[in-house]
Amino acid sequence: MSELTHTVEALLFVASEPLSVAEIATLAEAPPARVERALDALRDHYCEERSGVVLERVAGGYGFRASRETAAACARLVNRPSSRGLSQAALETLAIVAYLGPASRPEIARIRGVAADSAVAGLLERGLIEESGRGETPGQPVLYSTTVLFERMFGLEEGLESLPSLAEFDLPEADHEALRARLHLVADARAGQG
Amino acid sequence: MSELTHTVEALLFVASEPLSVAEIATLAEAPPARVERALDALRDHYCEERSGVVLERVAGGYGFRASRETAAACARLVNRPSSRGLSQAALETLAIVAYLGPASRPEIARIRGVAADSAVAGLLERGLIEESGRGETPGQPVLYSTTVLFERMFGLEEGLESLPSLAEFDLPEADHEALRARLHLVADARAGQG
Amino acid sequence: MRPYNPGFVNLTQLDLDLEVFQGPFDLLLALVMREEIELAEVPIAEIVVAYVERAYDDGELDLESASEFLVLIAALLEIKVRMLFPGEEDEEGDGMTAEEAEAELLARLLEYKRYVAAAAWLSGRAAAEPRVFRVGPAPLAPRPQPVVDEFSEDPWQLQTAVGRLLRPPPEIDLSAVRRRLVPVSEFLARFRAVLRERRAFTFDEAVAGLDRLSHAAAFLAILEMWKQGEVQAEQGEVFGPIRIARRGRAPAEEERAIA
Repeated sequence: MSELTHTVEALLFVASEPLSVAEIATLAEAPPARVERALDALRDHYCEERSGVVLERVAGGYGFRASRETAAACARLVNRPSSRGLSQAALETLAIVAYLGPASRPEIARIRGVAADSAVAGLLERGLIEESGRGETPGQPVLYSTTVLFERMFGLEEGLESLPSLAEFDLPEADHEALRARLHLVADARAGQG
Repeated sequence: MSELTHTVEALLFVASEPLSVAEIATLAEAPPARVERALDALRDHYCEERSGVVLERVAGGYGFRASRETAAACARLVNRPSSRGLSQAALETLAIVAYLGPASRPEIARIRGVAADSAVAGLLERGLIEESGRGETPGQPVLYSTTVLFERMFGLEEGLESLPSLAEFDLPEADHEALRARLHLVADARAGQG
Repeated sequence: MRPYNPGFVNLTQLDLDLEVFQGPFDLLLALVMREEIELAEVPIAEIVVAYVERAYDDGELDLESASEFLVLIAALLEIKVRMLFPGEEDEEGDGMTAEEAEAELLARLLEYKRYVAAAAWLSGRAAAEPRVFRVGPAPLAPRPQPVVDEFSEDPWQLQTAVGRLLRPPPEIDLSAVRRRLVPVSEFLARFRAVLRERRAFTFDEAVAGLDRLSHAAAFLAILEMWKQGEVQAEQGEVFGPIRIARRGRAPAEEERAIA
């Protein structure tokens, strides 16, 4: 392996968060095209089956993670509350912050129809969201955004860009009608009781 | 390489602190003798000249470090100025370490009532705290102290002696034990209220 | 034995649903999607009992789920009260017509559904591959000697931060809860006593001079008695007086209180 490849390898290992090609190029004092080639060589070397450590594209950069076969042993060590432990409320809040971010508690509460305080607090503790300024609306509520840790935990290669478009999660038009009809039914039942 | 070797490799990549053979054996669920052999194989692979990352034996066990040839680039990486301000979690963690003297992650977590890992990692990365030995409590956790850099940033000319007084909390200056006892007491009260 | 009533939600169904209920919109959606439910018929006390029994069976009470359950039940009660007193809401409301309100609700439910689906996508993504990585610097990485602005941070921030950790949490004030407590059981006892003396009474005379929440509690008490087969209620016309009349034998289990 070339000296540049060694340098890229060391930088990615030492860094606490994924590094972009541009960042690596600056730190290694090498042109981005050569950095890309070094990354290719490293990806070939650090891949599933071949190594206990895998170099992956994540959060718009590159970072090492434990390979699939070693994940269980590593999870015992890292002892980080995993994404698996997230409640439905936390997941919904996370989705809202990821798509709307920066988002305030009142905005989250408006969408979920319930106060978001405990879900927000839990996500802050886990480091999946962070404060990112204050809103312009009255009261200047604190705004929250997702973190790099969130992007890594959910394996978003290009960061938030890798999220599917919200439109993909829309109910089909046909179901809109069904929902509307049922709402109507409930409203009628209500009127009938009056 | 064997599966065990991969596991040991991944564990050392993922760990925030050097790992002893006994710790690795427990995590990898393998006998220490086999772990030693895996470490030998890894040492052979991760050595100067051959790789940008080098497996090294240190006081607390084994850990990876950047190779000599990559030192300049890694120094540029770790010395990048941090653009982020100190978060609430970071400030609380920093204050605990500053006022209590050496403190371990478990103790910080107990006082704050939440896991301290990401706050500690951020402060380490910024060079505001550093490792300063191991505690006497079970598991001998790594202890952290504030750095000279911290004192400069907060303008503490006489070092930790210049920290703002806690007299308004009825705590005598520099009585770490009284402060520690009070912090633990309040943390327990808070936990009790859940 | 409880008289059969097709309006009732089967308790086993509810029990299943309790596991997926997470918030009022979720609840509302589930209720709306299941056409046979009329909220006025949902026995809230039974939902609470079912939840408590399940928590007891599980042997542990997860604080997060318990608090969400409380929020949910509170919302359910609020919706139910609004349905039982449809008139009053209009005076306080922002003048939306029923169609507008329905359109608004539909839009919000659709928006919420979208994020529920996004949450499911995230959850599946995380489950597909466990990702373990190091957070923070490598243990033997060179320690930074970055250029810092001297005196850039105020040391009193540290005192404030430690101060936060040194202040005991305030006692939880329960006075507000006590003040608002509306005992349905009291109305049950009162109505049962009245019906031992008289054959019937009207709802309006029973709640004359009481506040809105007490009206709701009284109504819940009557629903409960109706459910138990103790009374029968008649209303000649919409918005007309409701007459509650004794029915058959006197209840054996007077202490069976709800809420």
